[in-house]
Amino acid sequence: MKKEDLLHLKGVSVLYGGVKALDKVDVSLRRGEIVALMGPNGAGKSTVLKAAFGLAPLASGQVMLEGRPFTPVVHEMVRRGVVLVPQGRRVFTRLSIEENLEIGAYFLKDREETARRVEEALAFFPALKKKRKLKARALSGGEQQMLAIARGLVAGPRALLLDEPSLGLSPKIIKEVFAKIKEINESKGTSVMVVEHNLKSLLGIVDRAYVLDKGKVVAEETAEGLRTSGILERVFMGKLET
Amino acid sequence: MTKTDAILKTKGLTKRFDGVRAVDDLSISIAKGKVTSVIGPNGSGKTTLTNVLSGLAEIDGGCVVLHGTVTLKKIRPFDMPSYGMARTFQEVRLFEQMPVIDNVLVVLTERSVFGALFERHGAFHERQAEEALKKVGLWEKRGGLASGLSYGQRKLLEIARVLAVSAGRQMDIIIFDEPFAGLFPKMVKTVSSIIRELRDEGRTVILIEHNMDLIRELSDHVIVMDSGRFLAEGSPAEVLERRDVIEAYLGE
Amino acid sequence: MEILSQLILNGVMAGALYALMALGFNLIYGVTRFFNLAHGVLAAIGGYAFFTLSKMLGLNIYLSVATGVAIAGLAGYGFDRLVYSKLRKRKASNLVLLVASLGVFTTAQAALSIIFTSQFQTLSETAGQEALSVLGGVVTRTQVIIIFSSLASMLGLAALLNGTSFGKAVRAISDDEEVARMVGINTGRVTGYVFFIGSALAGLAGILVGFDTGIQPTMGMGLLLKGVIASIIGGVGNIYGGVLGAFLLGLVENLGIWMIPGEWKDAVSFLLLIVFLVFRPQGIIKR
Amino acid sequence: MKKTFKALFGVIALISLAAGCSKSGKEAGEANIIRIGSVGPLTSDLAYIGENMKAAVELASDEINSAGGIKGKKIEIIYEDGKCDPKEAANAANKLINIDKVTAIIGGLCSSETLAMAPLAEKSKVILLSAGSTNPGITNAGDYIFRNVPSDSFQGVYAAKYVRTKLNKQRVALLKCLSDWCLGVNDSFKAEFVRLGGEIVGEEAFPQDSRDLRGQLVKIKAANPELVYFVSYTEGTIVGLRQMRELGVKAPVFGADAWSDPKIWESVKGDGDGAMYLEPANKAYPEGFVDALSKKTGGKEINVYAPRAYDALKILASVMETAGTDTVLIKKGIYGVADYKGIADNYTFDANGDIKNADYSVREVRGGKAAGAK
Amino acid sequence: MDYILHLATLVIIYAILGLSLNLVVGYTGLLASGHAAFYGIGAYSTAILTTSLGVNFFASMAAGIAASAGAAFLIGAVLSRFDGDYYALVSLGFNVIIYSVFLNWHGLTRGPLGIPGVPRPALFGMDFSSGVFFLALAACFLALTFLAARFVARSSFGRVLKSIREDEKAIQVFGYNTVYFKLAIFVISAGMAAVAGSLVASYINFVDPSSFTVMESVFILAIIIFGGLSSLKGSVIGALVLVLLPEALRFAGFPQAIAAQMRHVVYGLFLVVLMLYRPQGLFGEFKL
Repeated sequence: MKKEDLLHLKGVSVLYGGVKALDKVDVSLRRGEIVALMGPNGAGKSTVLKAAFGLAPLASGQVMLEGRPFTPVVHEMVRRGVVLVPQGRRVFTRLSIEENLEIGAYFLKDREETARRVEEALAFFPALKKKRKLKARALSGGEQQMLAIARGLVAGPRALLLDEPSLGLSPKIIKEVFAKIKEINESKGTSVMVVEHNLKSLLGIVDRAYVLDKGKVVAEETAEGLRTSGILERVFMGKLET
Repeated sequence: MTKTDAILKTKGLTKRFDGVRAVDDLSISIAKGKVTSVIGPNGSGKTTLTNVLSGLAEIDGGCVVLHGTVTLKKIRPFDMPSYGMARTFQEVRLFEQMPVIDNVLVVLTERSVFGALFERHGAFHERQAEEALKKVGLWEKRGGLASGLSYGQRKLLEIARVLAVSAGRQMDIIIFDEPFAGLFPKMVKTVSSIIRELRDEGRTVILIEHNMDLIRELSDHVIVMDSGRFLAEGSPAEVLERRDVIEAYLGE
Repeated sequence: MEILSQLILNGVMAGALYALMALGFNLIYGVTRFFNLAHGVLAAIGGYAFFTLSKMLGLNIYLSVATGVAIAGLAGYGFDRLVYSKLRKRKASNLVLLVASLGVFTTAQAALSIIFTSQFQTLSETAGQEALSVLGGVVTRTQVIIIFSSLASMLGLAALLNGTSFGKAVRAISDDEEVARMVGINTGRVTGYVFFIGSALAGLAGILVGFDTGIQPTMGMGLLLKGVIASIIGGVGNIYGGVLGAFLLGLVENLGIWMIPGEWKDAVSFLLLIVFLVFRPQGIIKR
Repeated sequence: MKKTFKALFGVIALISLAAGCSKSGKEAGEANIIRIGSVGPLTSDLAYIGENMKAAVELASDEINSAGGIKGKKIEIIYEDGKCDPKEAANAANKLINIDKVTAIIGGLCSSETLAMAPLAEKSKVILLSAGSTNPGITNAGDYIFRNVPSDSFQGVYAAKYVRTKLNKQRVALLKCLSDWCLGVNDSFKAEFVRLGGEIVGEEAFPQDSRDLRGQLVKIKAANPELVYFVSYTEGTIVGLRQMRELGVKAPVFGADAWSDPKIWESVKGDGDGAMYLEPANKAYPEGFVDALSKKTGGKEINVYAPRAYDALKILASVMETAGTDTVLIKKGIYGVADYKGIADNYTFDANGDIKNADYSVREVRGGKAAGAK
Repeated sequence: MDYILHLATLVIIYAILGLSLNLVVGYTGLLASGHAAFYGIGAYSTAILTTSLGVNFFASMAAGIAASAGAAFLIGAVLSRFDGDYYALVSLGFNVIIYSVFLNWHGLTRGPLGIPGVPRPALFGMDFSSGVFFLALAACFLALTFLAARFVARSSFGRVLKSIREDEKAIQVFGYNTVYFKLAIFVISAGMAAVAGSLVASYINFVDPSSFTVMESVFILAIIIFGGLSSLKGSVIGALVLVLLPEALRFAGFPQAIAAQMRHVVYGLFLVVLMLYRPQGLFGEFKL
């Protein structure tokens, strides 16, 4: 384990109904980097995030935060500086955009600080700013996804876990979303772990990537390696050797 | 492909969820007696398409044409067999608290209330169920509850259910929604040979799948969807080489 | 004319009590998604807590009301901790929770009968209350207090839900429990508080019923069914809807008496429910 | 299936064995005891009446036993809960008759209890003496079935006559709860009142457990009657009288004998002033009786049926003093009771096992207390 | 001995009710909470037809079955639109409505006065008024009901019912119009409940509305939840235990005033503990 590791899954296995969704996986997120998790459907990418967040019970292995092992409990993760933005634009549709953002900083008891962070997040996503009083169900899919990310930002995370942020978004929006992610990463030093099938969009922003297949890590690549090794095509064609 | 071979066509088919167009003005046609794969990135609307075709999601616009003659604007789920269709589910929908064999037998009974109540030709059905279960290798497990099966076995049981129902009757169109996901290599082999057999019997197979190797291996024709819309179609070899298809998957 | 306005007033009064039941029921339903049948017995618990404090121990009336309401709230909170939260953790289905709540209801109601006997008790001391005349009908001071409390509870609850971070958490859980946990809300704890608040409202309803008519251990089921019907016809999970539904139910019942003999009142309210479920299942206000 | 039935019959056999043992155990060495059952609602809506009656029966049996019992034998009362539900009453009677081998049963209160027990008592030749069931249907329920409470028809007729002729009211509205007793009294009142040339201007009913009569009262108010004849038990009466006052129903109210429960007048305070009701014409209860019963119940309330329950056991005891424990003889003895002076009434039984005379007095509430009407 | 015969008869009547309700709740997964309504329709049919029209008991039972099934058909047509909590609530609502009819349709039911003097059956000169014979008769009807329920449960129809319980949408896709199946089993179950109703009316010789309240429905539900959902054996054992338990409590030496309430406490705790630790009941195959 390296010193700069912020979040580290060490030999983690997860069982779903007797089937190994993750099999002794070793994945880490270092300070300030953007890491991608890639692989075909059912490879266990999302499960990695869930395991780190307490949403999937560990059959074996450990999760470490800043070098210390701990048991992830979902509602305590935000306080610890780890935020998960779940798949599928899950915003609180019956709450207004502003309220969605305020909820993101639920653990903060300081109202002024919350308001400041909400403004900051809105400034980050001008599209949301105009609609701040609207109910979130009135937003388009792309806006909802941005709202979900913005909600995560309000918590001021050290580690941001994004599960398929581009799902169901148009290419233009996807570009925007990833540009924002990069911006967050650079301006705040937030570490990002992202599960993504839209691999090409990631190329410009990721520092490192893990390739998973059938619950196992089959490759770990640097940004450079991703471009040159042809691993992306192999993932797409399903030609990974396990 | 000429128009006459199309056993199933969609015309401007649309399905919305909360303002998101999961299937958007989709017009495709499925050739009779072939394996047609529908592919596309996550969230491109493939599963929604299967749900619309099987009546589990209402049609919001457009229609489905069967055998070139029957035009459907509204599909009720229990009409599926009368249209000659059967399907499996991506998120495995078994009758959990029932024995494995009953999961198969139940789909073979009379469809009418009185028919089912007084039905007594068990032996014939049991043979059909036995055959289907043996094909997927679950015959030994027939007595146990479905909930006791492993994930892969559960997927296989779904397939056995469809096999049994199509064996006795003229089920022309069989939809497999990600049948291979989460299967071990041996099971993958079983399922792909089942699909091939079905096609050889002259049935039409619609296959939703992610694994490109399997698609290449099994399908006669590939239709690509993206964001609910039709993107491309053609033989597996040509479609999978296309720039726009790869981009749809990998992003620009 | 006088009759009509009196019937309307009666309807409003009945509606105010139903509204209190519907508010609490709806609040709990919104967060937990199960039909909490034990909600009814909490009204009786509130009523008897007040009865014990005020009439048997001679405590100050306002203090007794406050304590009675709090005791009902605590009882509801306790039921959640002891039974429902355990079942929820096990991801038990709604029906399991419903049957369990029926068990809680039966046990608690029988316990009340054992402690307090089945005797009917009136809570209000005032005899021959001066009645206020409104639009040709009359209402008593107690009834004015009931209507006021009911509206105040609704407004208070609305303020709590919309104005505080706790309220936001409650609404977030009603919206998507899993994501609420992900953003750092201890949903188990918030749900416990919701049980407290909703049950306290039921307790208040019980005390008010006691002032208006009287209390009996068996009073819960009837009140609960009215509250549930009100919630559903108003729009389940929506607090304003529940209140609207409650007043509609109160009015229909009381105006219905004009046409149909009074003994059919219960049947009328269920017919109203069934008509709504068949023709407008989402209720007056959709969530 | 075989297993199921095996299990079923196994358990039944086991219980019969247990019951048999307990029975034989009781019989041995207890020959000096006469067992008598008592059935009434000890839970449910009418439990407050049932509890009161139970105390009265207890009082009577204490008195009998302390005076040396019946022919030297002590009596033992076994109380069972009839819940005002026919099935429950049948369960209770069955247990009393077959397990406890009672000679007689005092009860039930609700006519549904008595009617359900009647065939069982008749078949086993056990005396059934009800101190509270007033349904006319009981008159012909059987040879062994008695009651020392007048049938509903007496009181309805008496009230109708009083209202029509003495009070000279012409237009009357009826308000009744939905129970056998309420309906019985109400219907006999109605028939007699109409026969006497009166007019029923409104008739409203409410479920026995309903506590909101406002709708019904609004309609009655609109009918503008000269008097409201209101048949209800304690709870319904309390809320009904209050709500009448609230809604400004000005017509005088006339009630049935259930209103002799002092709890009503304590609860409604001044709201009951002016109300009148019937009470069986009894001499004032003896001082000692009221005190002794209050000691048993821990409260002052003495409802109308309690003294009759007390009388019922006393009548039974006096008959058994000569007839012994043979129920055929006891039955004959009860038919022969004439002008027995109880504390609630003077009883003479007719050939149907009902009491012959029914005399009432009218009470009027003033200043929160009931007193004889002027 | 008569007491035992009496209890055995009651157990049998409740076993019939349990068996019939289990077909809907246990096999089909619909939480029907208004079974007492159909029980009552059976009881009133026998009471009315035998007392005022002098109809033979067996004919009155047949009429009761028909009336109950007819009512169930109409009610079921509405109910089949619902599932889950709403099904429970609406079926309970229908119980309240039918109870109101029993209570308020004086011309037919005599309302709260009830109908006394319901005769015991007689057939070909055989008189069932003695306890033993009535028990035998009731046992015959239990056996018939059990066989009928087993026939239904083991038929293809029964298998479809179970699959509706498990995943209604999935079985629909295989061509079953589940609404008809739900309606059919509801009607069958109501008809069986009417058998129990006819028996109880004739056995107690008296019928009044108090026996057919929502609480009675809840009691029948408790029987099958305790005995086990989707288990015919469980229905019978459930009836046995829950009917005998309060009788046993008579001998338990509780103070009288508490005994009956203690019975409710015991039921309530039963339900809670069952849901917590064994949601499928004693012999159940199916968890709610």
